[in-house]
Amino acid sequence: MLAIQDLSCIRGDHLLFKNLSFDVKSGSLLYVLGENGSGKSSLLRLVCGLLSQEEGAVLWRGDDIRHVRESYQADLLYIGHLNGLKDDLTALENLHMNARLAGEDASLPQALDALKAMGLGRIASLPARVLSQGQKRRVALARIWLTKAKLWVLDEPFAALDASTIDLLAAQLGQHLANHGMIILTTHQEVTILAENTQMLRLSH
Amino acid sequence: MLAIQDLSCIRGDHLLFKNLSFDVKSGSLLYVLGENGSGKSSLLRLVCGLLSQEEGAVLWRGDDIRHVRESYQADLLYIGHLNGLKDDLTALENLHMNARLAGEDASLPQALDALKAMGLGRIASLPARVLSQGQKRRVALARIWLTKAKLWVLDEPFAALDASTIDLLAAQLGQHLANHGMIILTTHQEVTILAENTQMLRLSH
Amino acid sequence: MNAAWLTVLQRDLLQAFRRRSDVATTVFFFLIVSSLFPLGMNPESETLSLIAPGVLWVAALLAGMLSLTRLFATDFADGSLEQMLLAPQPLTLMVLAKILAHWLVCGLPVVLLAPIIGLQYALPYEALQILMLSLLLGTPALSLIGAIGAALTLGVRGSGLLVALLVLPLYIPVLIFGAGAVAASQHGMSAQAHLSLLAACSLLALVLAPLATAAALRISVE
Amino acid sequence: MNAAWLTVLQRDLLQAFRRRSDVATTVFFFLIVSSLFPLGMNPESETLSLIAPGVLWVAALLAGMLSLTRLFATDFADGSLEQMLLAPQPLTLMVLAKILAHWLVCGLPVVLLAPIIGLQYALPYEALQILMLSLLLGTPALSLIGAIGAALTLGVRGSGLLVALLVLPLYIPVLIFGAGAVAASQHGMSAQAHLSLLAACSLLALVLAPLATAAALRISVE
Amino acid sequence: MKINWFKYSSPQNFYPLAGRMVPWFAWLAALLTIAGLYVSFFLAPPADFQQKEAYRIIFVHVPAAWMSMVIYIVMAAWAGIGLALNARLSAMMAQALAPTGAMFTLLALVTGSLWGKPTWGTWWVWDARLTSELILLFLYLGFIALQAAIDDPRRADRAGALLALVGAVNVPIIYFSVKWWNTLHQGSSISMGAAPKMVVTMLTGMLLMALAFWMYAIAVALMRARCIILERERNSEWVKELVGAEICGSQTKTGVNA
Ligand code: HEM
Ligand SMILES: Nc1ncnc2c1ncn2[C@@H]1O[C@H](COP(=O)(O)OP(=O)(O)OP(=O)(O)O)[C@@H](O)[C@H]1O
Ligand SMILES: Nc1ncnc2c1ncn2[C@@H]1O[C@H](COP(=O)(O)OP(=O)(O)OP(=O)(O)O)[C@@H](O)[C@H]1O
Ligand SMILES: [Mg+2]
Ligand SMILES: [Mg+2]
Repeated sequence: MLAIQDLSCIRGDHLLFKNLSFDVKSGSLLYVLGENGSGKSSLLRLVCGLLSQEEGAVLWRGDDIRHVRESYQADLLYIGHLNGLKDDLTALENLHMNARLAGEDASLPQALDALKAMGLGRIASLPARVLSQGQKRRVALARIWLTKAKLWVLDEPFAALDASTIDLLAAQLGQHLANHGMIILTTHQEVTILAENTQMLRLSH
Repeated sequence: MLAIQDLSCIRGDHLLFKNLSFDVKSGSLLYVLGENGSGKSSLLRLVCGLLSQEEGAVLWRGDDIRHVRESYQADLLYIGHLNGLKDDLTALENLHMNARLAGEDASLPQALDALKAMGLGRIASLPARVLSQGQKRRVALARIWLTKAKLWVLDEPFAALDASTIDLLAAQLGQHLANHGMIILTTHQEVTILAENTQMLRLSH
Repeated sequence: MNAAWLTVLQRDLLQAFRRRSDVATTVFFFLIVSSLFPLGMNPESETLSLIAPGVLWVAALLAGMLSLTRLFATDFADGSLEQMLLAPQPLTLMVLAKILAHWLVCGLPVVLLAPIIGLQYALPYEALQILMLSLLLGTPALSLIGAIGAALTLGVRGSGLLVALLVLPLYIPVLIFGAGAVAASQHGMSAQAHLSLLAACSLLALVLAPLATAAALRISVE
Repeated sequence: MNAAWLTVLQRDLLQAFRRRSDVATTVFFFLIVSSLFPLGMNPESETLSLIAPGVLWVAALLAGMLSLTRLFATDFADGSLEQMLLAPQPLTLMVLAKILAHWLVCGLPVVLLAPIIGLQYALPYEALQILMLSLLLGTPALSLIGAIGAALTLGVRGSGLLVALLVLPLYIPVLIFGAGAVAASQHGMSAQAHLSLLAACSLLALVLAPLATAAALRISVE
Repeated sequence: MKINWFKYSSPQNFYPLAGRMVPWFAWLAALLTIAGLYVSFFLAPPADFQQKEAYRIIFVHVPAAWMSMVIYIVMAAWAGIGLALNARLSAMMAQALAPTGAMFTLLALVTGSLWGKPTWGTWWVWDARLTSELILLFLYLGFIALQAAIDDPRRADRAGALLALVGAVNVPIIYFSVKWWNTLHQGSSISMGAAPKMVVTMLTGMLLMALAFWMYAIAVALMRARCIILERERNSEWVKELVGAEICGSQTKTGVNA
């Protein structure tokens, strides 16, 4: 479904990778691995269309994503290093608005359920400003419970999370794969995710 | 040397912990553990004097830190969730200025050596803005190579680092402990640090 | 009902409501700038009403710009902007929603407040009306044009003043027609022509600015 | 030599230098703003020189303020502020260093440029001198007072409104004395009194503002 | 003869071509300037009563004012092409033109002011042409400042191009708004019917100077474009070779005489 063809990426005058090609099929999980600064985040942003490549193309169902932007984005969930939370809005409002912005039909009670699933029931009505690092990350990740997107692109989803939340999240990721979803993720931690088809892509300077 | 007496902390209307007491002696390592939002970062900030406690006191060499602020801060190195880097300055300048701000007599070549020790020689002259998440963290942590502080307070130092850098850092922490330093740190990852005296403090809601 | 632009509008208004100070700063700034002039000079009512259109319009323009510089900056820093770019709906609409929110929070109060300040400057009743009308027609253009500058300078070093440098020259037609309308009505002439030109500026900006802003945003997140 | 305040000064100046455009932008901003006023009115040289003191002072205020609101904001967001608070040296000195850097980058160029703009407004030679002198004495007060506001608005919600209410009005005396000094010299009177008052404002601000700012910073990182 | 134009749209091929063109334009500029100055100082009719010899400033002032406007349009066009076709070279040309445009604008302003003092008795009046020329200067400076503030060259190109296009839409609007606002400035002095006898020499002078300015602008823009290319492509093989060859002192065939 997702095909990467001959992708090259240059940041500044530094070549991160060249002629990178791979496919991600329904139900499969792709780990992007590599040292700090090897270009994992850049690759993920390229796949989402946030960065524009030097050469090559990203194809979604056979079409270049630059030509079918809206329909591609409807199928895409991206959670990067940044959480995308507004300090002055409550955790619940943040989650709800972010989900609706991404085109989901989530209602407020559904958003609350998602927060509860992430173990954040108690802090749903606190402004994002006062949350702890891990709680903020969990609010951002709670979108996973609300989305209908097929392709999930997650940049270090496990950073700052405590052990029990990591298990919870891993289970949810496995669930998505079992439902024929696709996941691309980067991580520096060892986390087991059940998938029938797991690929590894190792970037190196 | 560092003594925590009957510390309580309230954020908003939420009691994080109450009557917490412990000591940290030369050469010992204190892990602060707990779920997301259990108050680890708050405790660390209390210990540094960035937050003010509800009750109790933090004593350094027997004196309340609020009374001996400057001499305490000269003995203290705190690296929190935030890296404290300026986007427009290069990695090297950032490190050098941060070290000098903390009262170290670090010269520019020393700072460069510290960066190299962290494996950042190549990117020393790039502006912090373009660095990857992990590279930024590494620049912030490189201060460890320059400091003369006795007490290190580190909030999730291993987050966003790749495996080899974690080992490097752990070795350096062990070194500091062997030199009769003191370390307080939080982490969600399992990292082995050699210490003759390791304590655990587990916070829970 | 699940339109992304509505969500954006709602979110920005909610934030402004939570953070009231933004509105207050704009309004205060407008008040200070426009009341300074009578203080700084010999306040004869003739001179005052002579400079009134210019001063009030410039004050409105600067007040709007003060808040405009940060229109997309926090979205950029906290990652919301990425999410907006990845929403499966037209970016231009969302941009328009943000501009609308900005105008409601920073432009509208100035429009409503202007007549009160106009009184200080001894403006006659008709001129006050025209002042309000011209601001109502013109301030949207200011917000729209300013958004382009704000988007272009995202994440750029020293962006606050750079926005001003890029945007202020483009504001000049609006300023001229706006102040011209008030001046015309002060001299008993019809303000019709100026007002139509002002409306034309706003319309043109309404069509082009969201497109340019959206393009600029895509460039800036790279 | 290893004084923390020197490091802070050096860092801020280096940052400004990296953004080279910053200094230039302040200057051009000042230029553009002061060119806007004539465009809003009938630009006869008499009217112009009448409004000149007010216009030039407002432009200076604005050039300072646009950058000032964010004086500590980035430090706060990126964690440098915590590190400043934990430095084993007096915070007030570091705050003063930041304010000094801001003034050197944004205030001083305006002081130096003002006479050129004054020419456009047909100000006589003495008035130009007084203009420069008044800006030299007054702009430090603007930076100092603004710093308090910038510190108070950090992160804390609701207080922003208070800041707008408290700090902006503190600017008014500075503006009145500053513009007053120029106006006095235009009318052939002595600007002495205004200038002394202006200097007094600056001195008072110099003593109190760093303390207040440091205290506000400690509160806002909690 | 068929020329493959697309060949020259790559910086690598354009660089030597530009190098060969620069001297031609530079010489043309020098010759035309000499001719223009000769016509304007010696052939043009003597001073009119009022203005004395000061009026001769017109031969610099008017062509400079023309150039300031023309260059903005050309610059916006290059920028637009660069944005639409994602052509690096076009963006570089736009960047190379901006300082020259700003320089001519400044020249028009300065010569105008110098002229204003003897004729109007003041350095500056707030009149339509003067004001719109001042605004044009701001537009140029905004473009330059924006590009200078962004250090990723690709992003700088595209952001700058967008700004130039937005400015191009606005320039006519600004021009007319300012014109209706107030008019005090000299009317068009080059109307077809009026006093042809006197106008012809003056017109030749002005046209010669305008042509000289054109040539100068092209020569300088090409030179600047060459510098930009070298800087942008400093890591590419061909630049390394070129620079290596230069350092060795061996004359390259392309004749790098920068
Ligand atoms: C700072 C002051 C001045 C500026 C910025 C300025 C600007 C300009 C500009 C932009 C043009 C070109 C207009 C066009 O071709 O449509 C122009 C043309 C001209 N200017 Fe000026 N000018 C200034 C002062 C003066 C003065 C003092 C005089 C003489 C009294 C003058 C006489 C002329 C003449 C005769 C033309 C040619 C008009 C034409 O070809 O249509 N200018 N000026
Ligand atoms: N302008 C530039 N000049 C040189 N190098 C650059 C520039 N911009 C980015 N880079 C480099 O590009 C790389 C970007 O890395 P990216 O953020 O994709 O890394 P990552 O694999 O996600 O790392 P991490 O594990 O730390 O998150 C970094 O090595 C950075 O130094
Ligand atoms: N104003 C407030 N009202 C209620 N609760 C608050 C308020 N401010 C902070 N809190 C709570 O205090 C706690 C602060 O947690 P802290 O940042 O110390 O957690 P942590 O243990 O470091 O977590 P993490 O592992 O996520 O970094 C959070 O649970 C937060 O929700
Ligand atoms: Mg990354
Ligand atoms: Mg924490």
